[in-house]
Amino acid sequence: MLAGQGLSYVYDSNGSEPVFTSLDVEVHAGEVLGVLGPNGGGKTTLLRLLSGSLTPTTGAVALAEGPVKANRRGLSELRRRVQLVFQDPDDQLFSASVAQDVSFGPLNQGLATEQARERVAWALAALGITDLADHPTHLLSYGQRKRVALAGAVAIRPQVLILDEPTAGLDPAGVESLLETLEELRASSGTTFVVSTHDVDLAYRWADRVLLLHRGIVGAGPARTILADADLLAAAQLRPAWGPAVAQALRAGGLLAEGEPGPVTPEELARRTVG
Amino acid sequence: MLAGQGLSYVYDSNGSEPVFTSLDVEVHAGEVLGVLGPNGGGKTTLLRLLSGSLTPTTGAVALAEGPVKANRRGLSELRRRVQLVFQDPDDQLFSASVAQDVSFGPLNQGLATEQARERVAWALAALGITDLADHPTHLLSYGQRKRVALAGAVAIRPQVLILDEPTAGLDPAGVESLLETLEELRASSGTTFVVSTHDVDLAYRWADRVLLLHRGIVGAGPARTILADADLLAAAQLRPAWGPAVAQALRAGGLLAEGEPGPVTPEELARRTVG
Amino acid sequence: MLRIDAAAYRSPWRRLHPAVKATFCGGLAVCALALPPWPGAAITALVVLVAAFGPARVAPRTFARSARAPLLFILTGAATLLVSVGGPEGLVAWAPGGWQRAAEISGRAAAALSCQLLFAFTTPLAEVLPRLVRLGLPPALVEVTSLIYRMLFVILDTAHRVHTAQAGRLGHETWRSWIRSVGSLGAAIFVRSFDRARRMQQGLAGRGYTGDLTVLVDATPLRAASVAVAALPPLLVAAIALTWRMMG
Amino acid sequence: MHAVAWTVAAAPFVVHGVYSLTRTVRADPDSKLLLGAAGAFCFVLSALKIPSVTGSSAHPTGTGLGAILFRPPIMAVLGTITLLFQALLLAHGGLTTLGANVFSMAVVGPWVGYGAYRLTRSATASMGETSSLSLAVFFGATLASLSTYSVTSLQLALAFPDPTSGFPGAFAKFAAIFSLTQIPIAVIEGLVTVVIVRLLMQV
Repeated sequence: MLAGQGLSYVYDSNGSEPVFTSLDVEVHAGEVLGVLGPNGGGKTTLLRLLSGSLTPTTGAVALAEGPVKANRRGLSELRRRVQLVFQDPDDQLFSASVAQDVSFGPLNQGLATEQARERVAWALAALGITDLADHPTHLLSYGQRKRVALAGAVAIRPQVLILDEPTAGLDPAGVESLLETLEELRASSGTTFVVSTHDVDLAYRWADRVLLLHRGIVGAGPARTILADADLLAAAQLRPAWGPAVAQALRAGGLLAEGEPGPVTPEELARRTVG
Repeated sequence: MLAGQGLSYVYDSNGSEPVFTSLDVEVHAGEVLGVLGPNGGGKTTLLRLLSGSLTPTTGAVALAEGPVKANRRGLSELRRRVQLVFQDPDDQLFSASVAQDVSFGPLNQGLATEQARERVAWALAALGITDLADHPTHLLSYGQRKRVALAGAVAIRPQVLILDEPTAGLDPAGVESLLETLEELRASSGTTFVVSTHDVDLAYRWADRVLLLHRGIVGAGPARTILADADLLAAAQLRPAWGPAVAQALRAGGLLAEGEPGPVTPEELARRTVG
Repeated sequence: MLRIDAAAYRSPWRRLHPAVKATFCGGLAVCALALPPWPGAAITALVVLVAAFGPARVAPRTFARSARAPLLFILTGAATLLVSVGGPEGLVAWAPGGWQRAAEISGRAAAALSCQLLFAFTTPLAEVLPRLVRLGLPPALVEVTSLIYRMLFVILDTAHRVHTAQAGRLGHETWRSWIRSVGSLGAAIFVRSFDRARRMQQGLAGRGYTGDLTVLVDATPLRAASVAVAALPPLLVAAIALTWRMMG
Repeated sequence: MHAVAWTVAAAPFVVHGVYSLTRTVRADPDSKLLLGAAGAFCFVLSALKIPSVTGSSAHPTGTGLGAILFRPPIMAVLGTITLLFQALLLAHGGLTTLGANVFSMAVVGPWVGYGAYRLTRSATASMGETSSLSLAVFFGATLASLSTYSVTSLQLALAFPDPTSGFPGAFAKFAAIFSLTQIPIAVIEGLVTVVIVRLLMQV
């Protein structure tokens, strides 16, 4: 669906080290792929390479049909299929009103006014912000701005949505409701997600597969296995998550059967304790 | 040490609701007071009132000697004793050189050059960034800029440091090392901390007392009690933390004695499971 | 973020007093402009490049990349000297002695450019700006200039990200969409710039800001001997070039 | 020689600007931060890439917008600082020609742009507010950019007169070269500036 083949990238400030070299990554259709690692470990660089906002120094990004050509047309095709949403929504909101901002992508795709309008309405509905349509962007709360930025990417109807730290800066209730919205979007439109995060517990709970990145791939595989491996996490300068530690403790205490999955949120643990 | 008495605040955009009314809060010497609540619940407003960067619409902020006068001298005295560090370091760093920036507060206090220089050196050492002294601000990483902004406040030698989301935007390793630094500072200089955060697990682990804020005080008291109360958390639009849920589950399974404190980090839980 | 700026902070000449580097580079720039271009500009360029790639350890590739755009500008300008218009030989004709004149002027300009680049590559602005007060510039102007220097990196970063986001949302596909993108980028950075100013004002108020941005500036002593030493190469270049001319 | 002459020509405008800046700052200390933001904005604006006809890109001068937003005297100072930073941080423009560049970009450009803006504004006062503003901003930005490059051609022609036809011939040469690239760029800068100002009116 989307892959990086032998990717390496060097930021051109004089003679600096490459962020990573010959990195291979594959994104499977319909999955949530979590990308975790320390700051400066290459997460954002990888997301930008995959979305075509940086051009790899060596290697190539490939879609289902083959490698993306490094020319205008190839890049344009990649951007229609893969959309990156930045961490800070203010970097993506540059129009005065919400609907106007969300229409930016569809209009650039060359859609006619009527079609673009439908797209905007659909994207706003998908993000649950239809009632914000004619609000000025600068009067929205941070969480609302994050949703508008997401709607702007969703309106292009990409197959892959790449989210850089989607939950950063949100309060716990905001995180929950955004996760719900994204899950609904995944269910209704089959969108594939690539999500970078610092929150190991979030990745343990939400991601199907994860990639641990620290100037190269430190580990990759199913979230439940990789994120339970304390050594791999340490190699990626991450800290253990609660989920796997709790499952292990419960198993050791005979409170959880060997094959049974452990709780992934404190609520679930509390429910099980009472039940 | 520091208190808010009957505080209310209205942002003056015409006829808006007060953020909260007649709010009483007390900060005890040497403690870590966590302030938790949803976005828009009044956390930042409270921190700004306590640090004198906003003036309460009604009520007053009091130091040990009594209420702070709303005049220039009162405010200046409050700012010597209480320093607020913003979430975004770029809001507070105005100079292109780290040492120059940190020297701003001490010089404003009227210290002589030599004394100010000592203060700067001491603050940089306290934050573990002595080697950044002559680095340009704009070439620092986000985490380093956060430490520089902290050093700028610490250099004034306040009795109370108020931190707005100090761990936001840091990676897990960065959070750990900042917590260590702040604990060392607390041990060596006896500084009191007031810390706002979205991270209930962090507050459970680090704070002595917490304040749940949702347009008024929803709950206040020892962190371990308040943050284990699911109803209080729900009232503040927060989600349960892992720590209390784990302690409860372990107790229910007979793995933790009644009076024994539960683990506060996944590492601790894993250690106990093995041991 | 900005190549030259980043290199200046890593320069082994960073600790030299700015006045010493200004004497050295400025003196050589005067040589490039005032001496007869041959061999004056040539020797000056040679000395500057040896100093840059030798003791100052400027990376040649970075230096060349920074010189490319201004060199192109110099060459375009010089190219016009090759032709003359409205003469007896028709509307446009090869200018008599045009090649020589173009070569002289590009040589001079290129030599002066390398002097300026050497100074920029070895002298961080953060160390020059606070010292400008001692040159008699109004403190308010110097403080505003320093603030611009600090804030431009924050705004540049924003502009860069907004630009990337627009490209990602297909904002540079057509000519029309590109103009719309740049326009909204300009508006966005205007709003963000003033938001930054407002937030910084709040951030500084708590640190005791009452109108003066006083900071401690490291007292790098300025020794007359260092300035004299720095003035030596330019004087030497001038002497050699003038002797050469007299001999030739 | 020419460098010195242009520096002398630009100096009174810049000194006047500095004087008005100092006065503003004394009256309101917080305006320092606003001026810092305005200056940073001018620098970043001039570093933006705008599309150009050849399919490549160019940089706007930003002097027209700056003059409309901040008035020409302040723009003389902010423009000078922008040019200084461009020379030292980007190697765009030389320090020895700083005086000449300040004259064309921080003095002539802003004044012409501001004048064109005010004139169009009063000439189109009977039209609707949006069209009047858009036209005025367009002419302000386009003429600021064009006048900047005309003055640059003039400066170059004075410095390097044509061997046969002297100053007029040289001016024709330089102007011809610049007009090829700069007229379209000035028009595009005008269009971009209209987009900027119209968006700012909505905020």
